[in-house]
Amino acid sequence: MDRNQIIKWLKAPAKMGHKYSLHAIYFCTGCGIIEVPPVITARWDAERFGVIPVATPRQANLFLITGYVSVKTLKAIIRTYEQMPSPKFTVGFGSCPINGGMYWDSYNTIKRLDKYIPIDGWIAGCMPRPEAIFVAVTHLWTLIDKDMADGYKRYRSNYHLYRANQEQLFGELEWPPLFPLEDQVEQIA
Amino acid sequence: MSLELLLIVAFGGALLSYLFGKICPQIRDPFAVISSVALAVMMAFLYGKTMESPFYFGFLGLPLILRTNMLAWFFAMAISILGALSVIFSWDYVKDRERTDFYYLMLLLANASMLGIVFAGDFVSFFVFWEIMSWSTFLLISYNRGRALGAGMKYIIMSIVGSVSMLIGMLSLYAIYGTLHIATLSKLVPSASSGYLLFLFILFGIAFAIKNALMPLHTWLPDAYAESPTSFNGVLSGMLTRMGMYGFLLIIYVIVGAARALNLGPGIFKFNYILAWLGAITIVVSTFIALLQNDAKQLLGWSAIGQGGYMILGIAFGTSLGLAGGIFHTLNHAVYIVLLFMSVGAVQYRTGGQRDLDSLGGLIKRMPVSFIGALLGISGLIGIPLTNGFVSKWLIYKTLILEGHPFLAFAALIGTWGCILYCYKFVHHIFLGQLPEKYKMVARAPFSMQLPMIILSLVILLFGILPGIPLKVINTIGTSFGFQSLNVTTWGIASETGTLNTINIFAAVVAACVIVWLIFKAGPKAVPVAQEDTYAAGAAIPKDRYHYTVDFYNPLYRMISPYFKDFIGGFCIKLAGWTQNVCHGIRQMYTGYIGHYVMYIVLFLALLIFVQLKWSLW
Amino acid sequence: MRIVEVILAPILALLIGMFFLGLARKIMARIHWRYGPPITQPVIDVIRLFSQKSVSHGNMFTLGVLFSLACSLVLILFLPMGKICPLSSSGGMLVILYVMLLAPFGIALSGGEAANPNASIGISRKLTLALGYEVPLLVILLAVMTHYKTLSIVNIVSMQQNTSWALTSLPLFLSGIAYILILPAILGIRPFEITQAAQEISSGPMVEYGGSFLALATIQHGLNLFIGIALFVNLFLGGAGNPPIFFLKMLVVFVLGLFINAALPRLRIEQAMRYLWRWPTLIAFIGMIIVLIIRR
Amino acid sequence: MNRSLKEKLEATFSDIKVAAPEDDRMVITTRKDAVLSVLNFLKTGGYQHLGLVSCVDWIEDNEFELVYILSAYLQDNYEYSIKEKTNIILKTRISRENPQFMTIIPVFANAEPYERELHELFGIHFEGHPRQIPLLLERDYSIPPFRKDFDTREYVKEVFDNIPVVEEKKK
Repeated sequence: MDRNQIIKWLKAPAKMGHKYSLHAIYFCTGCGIIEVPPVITARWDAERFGVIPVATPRQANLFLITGYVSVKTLKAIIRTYEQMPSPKFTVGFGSCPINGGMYWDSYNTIKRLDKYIPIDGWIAGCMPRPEAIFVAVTHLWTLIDKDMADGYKRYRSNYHLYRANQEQLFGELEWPPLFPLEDQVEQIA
Repeated sequence: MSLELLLIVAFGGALLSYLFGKICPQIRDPFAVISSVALAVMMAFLYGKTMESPFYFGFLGLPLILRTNMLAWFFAMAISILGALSVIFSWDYVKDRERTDFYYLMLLLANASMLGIVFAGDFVSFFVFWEIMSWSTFLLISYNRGRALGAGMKYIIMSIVGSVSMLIGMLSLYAIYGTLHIATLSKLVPSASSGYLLFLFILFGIAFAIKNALMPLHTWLPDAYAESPTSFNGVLSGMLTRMGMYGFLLIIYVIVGAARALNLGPGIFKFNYILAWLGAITIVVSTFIALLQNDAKQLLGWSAIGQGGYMILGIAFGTSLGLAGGIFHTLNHAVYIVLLFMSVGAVQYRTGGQRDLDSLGGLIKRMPVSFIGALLGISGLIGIPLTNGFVSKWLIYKTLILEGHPFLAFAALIGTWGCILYCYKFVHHIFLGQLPEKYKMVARAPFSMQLPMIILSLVILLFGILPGIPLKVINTIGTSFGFQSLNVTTWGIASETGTLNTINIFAAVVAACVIVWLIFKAGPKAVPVAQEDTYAAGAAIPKDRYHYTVDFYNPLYRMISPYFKDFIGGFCIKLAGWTQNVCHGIRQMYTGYIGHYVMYIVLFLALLIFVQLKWSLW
Repeated sequence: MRIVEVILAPILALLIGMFFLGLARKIMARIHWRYGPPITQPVIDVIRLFSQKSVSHGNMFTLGVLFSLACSLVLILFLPMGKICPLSSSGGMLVILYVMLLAPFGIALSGGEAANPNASIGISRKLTLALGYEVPLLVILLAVMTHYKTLSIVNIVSMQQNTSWALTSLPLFLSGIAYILILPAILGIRPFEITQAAQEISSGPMVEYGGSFLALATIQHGLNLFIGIALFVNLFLGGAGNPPIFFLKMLVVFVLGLFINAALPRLRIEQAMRYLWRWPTLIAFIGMIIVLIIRR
Repeated sequence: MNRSLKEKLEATFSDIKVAAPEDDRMVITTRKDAVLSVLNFLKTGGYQHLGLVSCVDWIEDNEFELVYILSAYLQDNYEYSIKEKTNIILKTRISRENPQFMTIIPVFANAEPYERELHELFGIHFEGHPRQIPLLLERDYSIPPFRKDFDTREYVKEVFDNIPVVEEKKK
């Protein structure tokens, strides 16, 4: 807690708060969920970075998508992402959410997850080890510092594009759009 | 402003509104409201006057007298105000029902007869008004036919038992003292033998315990409350059931006087100990049974029985503090039970008579005023600081602890915590949670229902923050009974063994709320969101199936349901069944053949001769 | 002087509450053989939560949380902390008892409004558990009040100053033991953490609490820890001459509670009720009878 | 021995081929309409447990082959006790153009989800099945995905690839 740390805290408490208290909600989609228990328990303690698993998306600001995303799970992921309070970050585990990975030609999995929800960080590897997860967390810190972890802002501004992609995949969606769709259209036009 | 004029206005208003109903129905409702409000206003002018005037001589040489003192004025004021509010409430509630003239006649008659009881100066008029009250209530309870007839029958039978025991008590008084005038009796009776006093207490006690629903005699109350029309429930639960309390006060403190009443009977089995222990048992047992109810009005009925126990605990120990607590709790309970029944009535009015707690929900979005009324009602019922219930319970607990009865205080406190559980269940099942599909378009309660709710909510907060106003009046009642007065400040009781200062609590709560509100305002504004957008692990919310009400305190039910069944109700039913069998057996005798009857006569004669020969009785 | 106390007491309580939360997580981590977050982690969490834009389900949802935190703050004014006790003269023990139930009642109302069955199940468990530990707690408090024949907690503390601690005095020894047995239930920590079970009912009534609501709820949880332990220290360990000693006594009691918390798994609500209504209630009643016998 | 079961089967049913290649597995192939009676016979004979209902797509001779796998619970009061624990694989052929078959829920109630899955992934219609609604897939497919003529790579190209990536538009 040296001097410039305190100055940083005083200048931007919200940003520092987000850095050192990432309450994570992890979506046990694919095979990545096996990596999360060792991360949060004694062997590799994630709590020293302030990362704690929480029960509901309302209380979280970090969304971990661990492993391949099937079409049916994507609905739940979109709904969970939209239920999180606004400064939120998402991290994709492993190669499957990046480009479909091993299931690149399967009819039932999503190939690029960031077509449907904005992703702030990727962790490569076909199920990354816990050390890779901590590298991701520290990398996320630098992103937050440099204001590049702006997934939620991109979701807000390009919402009509994301919504269009989602409707193109699912046809008509059960839940109403999160942000009103009209103002984006004339904002761009 | 003589008393006869008051009673004429009361009874005349009832009859006239019935006539108006026959002639032209539109005038009847406003006339009923005007007459009851006028009654309340005239009652206010009666403050502090104590006068006595006989109004009828021809009754077997006994003068029927009307008198008023502080106690009578206190109860009369409560009756008239609650009666007026109930009439305003029932304006919209019974508008499109049949037999509304009959309903208004009976409602106003019940109010008028309660006023009569309170102003009665002698026992004959007391008994006459008591009977008018009983049968007008019976007719109103069985107003909507069906199951209500059974509930009304149970009520009228028990009140007749009470009236008869009271009648015997009066006859014994008349036989010994030759007069039924309360003022003279209160001078003569204290010198009577303690055996006779106990006999009087038991007789009058049965009548007033039935009316006040003390534990073994409470079985009529839950059904009566559940089946009677909700607008009448306010009057029935507010002051009508508390006429029993007025009766206890009359007997213990006016007729017999506190000195003799409080050490009647050997050592531990003093009369007021037994009364207090009955009150304590009533609190605990009825609170836990109230937890198990799934019908809103049954739940409120059982809670009314429980609160009756607090009042008995208050007046059982003849200290000025306890008496003040008991009387103040009678008034507070009347205020918030009427408010709760009105909110249930408003919900029933809008949802087509629905009162089953498991099929309601989320009505706060559609009926906010009823929610606020219900919320303040249950906070009064629980006794949350800054509501009137807290002050009266504080007084009662203080007497119990300082008098050295910790187990009674423990029973009362457990009653409060059980009360929290069923109060929250009441509010949660009706107003919180998911709004079902069929109630999405429910409108607000009409203004004529919202007005009484708002008035009563303000009264709860006013008496909670400034309890000095009612406590001064109650203090004068206490001194009229001969107790040394409490020094009552406008915001509580100041005494060396622990003062109550509600203004400090009020200021602290307001300051804390302001600070927390400012902290909350510092953060970003919260986005309002519909009830469908709630956490369900990413799944869609199923319509009408995402609301948890059935078996709300399930683990608690399993633990307490074997012990807290309604034993006395069950016992009464078994008793009824047993008597029916016995009578059925006896009926077999009348077979209709002449030969059998002749045989019975001959046998009986033979029996007589045998007895005469053996023991030669004659 | 009283104004300073009125402002100082809640701030002190807030600091101690937050410190206790941070300490709890650190000690739990060390028991799990992990390094654990810095002590100031709850403060960081609160700052981060205040910067998040959360969701509200209606006015009652918002007002319920505010009301429950306000009532916890008000309750601190009634609890003597060493010599600081601003509002002790306006109601005494009964006001403490009743204001203590306001905080869970506020959370219950706002949780109910959240239209989520997880919240409703959490609240029904919380109220059932409250009824569970109130039975022994009321008997204990009544025993203390009848023993010292007073209603105000300041008198109880001053009486304990000149005579011995209540816990070590013969009549109230059993009541003290009963209080220790139900302390985890009052604080809402591990063996009785049924109401905010993150795994079973996704943190109970707090399922819909977002940014600033969750911040207020964590502050309120910290205050709850403070209130539960302060009540025990005042009633049974003789309060304290000055705040530092009072804080030390609270620290000892809290660490003891933490060790119980770390060792035991979470009970089911039936087991908790059966436990609460059996041993602590028995000991509390025996304590009460002893007090009555000595009083005669 | 399972040979006694083999003779009994061949005795009771007309054209039924019972091959017992290894010890613990007996392959029975019957006609379409004999399936229910064989299943009943086997169930009364001790094969209470229906392990799986699956389907093989013989695209060359244009037929689906339904496979029912049965195994016996190891009570000793039935003839086929633990010594000769044999699983039975019952096969029938149905046409591929209009894949119709009757449901076996009256015999084995636990076949309901298996048949639902076959309906969704192979397009076989089971009359008498209470609810043939989608079980696993979110979208609807022109050709049921498990059929051999369903080309996954072409489907991926057609569905997933032409959903535009959001970022390119912004730059």
